[in-house]
Amino acid sequence: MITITNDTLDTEVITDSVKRDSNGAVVIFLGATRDSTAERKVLRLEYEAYRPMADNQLARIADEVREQWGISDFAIAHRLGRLEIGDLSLVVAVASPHRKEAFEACAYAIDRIKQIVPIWKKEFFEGGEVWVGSQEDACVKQDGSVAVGGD
Amino acid sequence: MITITNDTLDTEVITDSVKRDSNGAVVIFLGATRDSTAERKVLRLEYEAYRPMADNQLARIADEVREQWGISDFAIAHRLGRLEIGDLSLVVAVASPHRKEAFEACAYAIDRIKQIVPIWKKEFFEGGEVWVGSQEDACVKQDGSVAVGGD
Amino acid sequence: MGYGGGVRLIVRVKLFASYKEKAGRADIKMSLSDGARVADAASELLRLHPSITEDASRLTIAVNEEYQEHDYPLSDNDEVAFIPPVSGG
Amino acid sequence: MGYGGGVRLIVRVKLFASYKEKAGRADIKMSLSDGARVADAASELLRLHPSITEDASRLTIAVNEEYQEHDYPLSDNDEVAFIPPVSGG
Repeated sequence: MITITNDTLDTEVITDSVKRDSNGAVVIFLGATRDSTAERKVLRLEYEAYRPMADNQLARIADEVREQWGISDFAIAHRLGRLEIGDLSLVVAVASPHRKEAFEACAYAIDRIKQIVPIWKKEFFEGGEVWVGSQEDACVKQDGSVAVGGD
Repeated sequence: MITITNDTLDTEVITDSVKRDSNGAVVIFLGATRDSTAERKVLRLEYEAYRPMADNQLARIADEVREQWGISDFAIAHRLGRLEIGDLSLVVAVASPHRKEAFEACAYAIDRIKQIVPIWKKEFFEGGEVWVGSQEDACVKQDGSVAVGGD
Repeated sequence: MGYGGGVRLIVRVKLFASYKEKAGRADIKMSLSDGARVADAASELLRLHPSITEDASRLTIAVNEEYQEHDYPLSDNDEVAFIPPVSGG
Repeated sequence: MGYGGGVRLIVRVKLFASYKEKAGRADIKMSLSDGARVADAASELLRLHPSITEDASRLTIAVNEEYQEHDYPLSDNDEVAFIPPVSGG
């Protein structure tokens, strides 16, 4: 189950999609919108994706997990659009007979999502906004107005 | 939140107990009753605990996680009694600002549960039953009747 | 300490899982000599119920709900739990 | 191949996130010389929109939704996406 959606992520549905009687272990990762980074208080986030390339890259990660751990009970759901603090942006669920493989595959998948999937996060904070991953582009206006990109 | 219970484990309630706006990562482990081990098909399980020592040992693990990772958004729930295939026996939920610590602490807690918490699992299978962890005690009756312990 | 057959202490033994099934009971009031240690309770258990295991020195034991070594001294009314290999999770 | 000003190829450039905001647009029809490679599209993008970044050689690019190196040859009508540092998760 590979999903990119503007809707709220339903952890239970995603988890149920990987459960099977032969699986003794399910490892689930929830990525949530934090209220702060190292530098500042965050008000909300916005996610944008390049589709369908992002979908294809997620499917590639599922293939890698299948090849490396023999695990096919695997799900990723990524949220797009506007997220408030506490909202889930990412759910990864991995089930396998034993827990070691499920932990490894889950951590691996998240690392890969942050490497190869064309999805971008914009943080909105008091007085500005910034596309994360390209912090040199931070556009904080001193007058407190929200920067709307551009030069 | 540390729970040992005969009731069905509610993943959502346990997960919600560790969520906070400052936590960007939640790692959840679900341990479920598998339908088979390396040797045979499993029909059901039964868990027994030495209480309140088991509760105290779980609280000790929570203390260790707090000391080692500074994480206090941590929950363990362990089921006791009769479990059918697919039922959850264990839920561990760990939340932290970043994912690395949550993954490490979750895997650590499970390892510790399997080392220091006085809880025992009995597997029931076709023709017998066995307390897991002391396989030398396996008591399989050749006539297919269920062994009820004793010598 | 000089009383005829020697002072005795009574500990409350608790058995679980495979040990409980092999012994056919969960609780034993065990009488030990004054100065007895965990190892003495373990030996006495295997004398009463030899099928539990062969080697008393390998038994894992909790006294009053804390794991203790075999040289740990017992007191009257201690709860002495014999802990089979755990298999929670 | 001998045609006056040279054969041209047209690629469909796509911009996202910070690049899109700096360029002020998401799509560009870009005309390149025949035989152009990814590096040529990158240079042309920075000529049109120098504020995107300083070093064209460090841009990450996908052609028809697959990541490609800068020496990858482009064809007419290719979709050339400029991928800012990703930050999903």
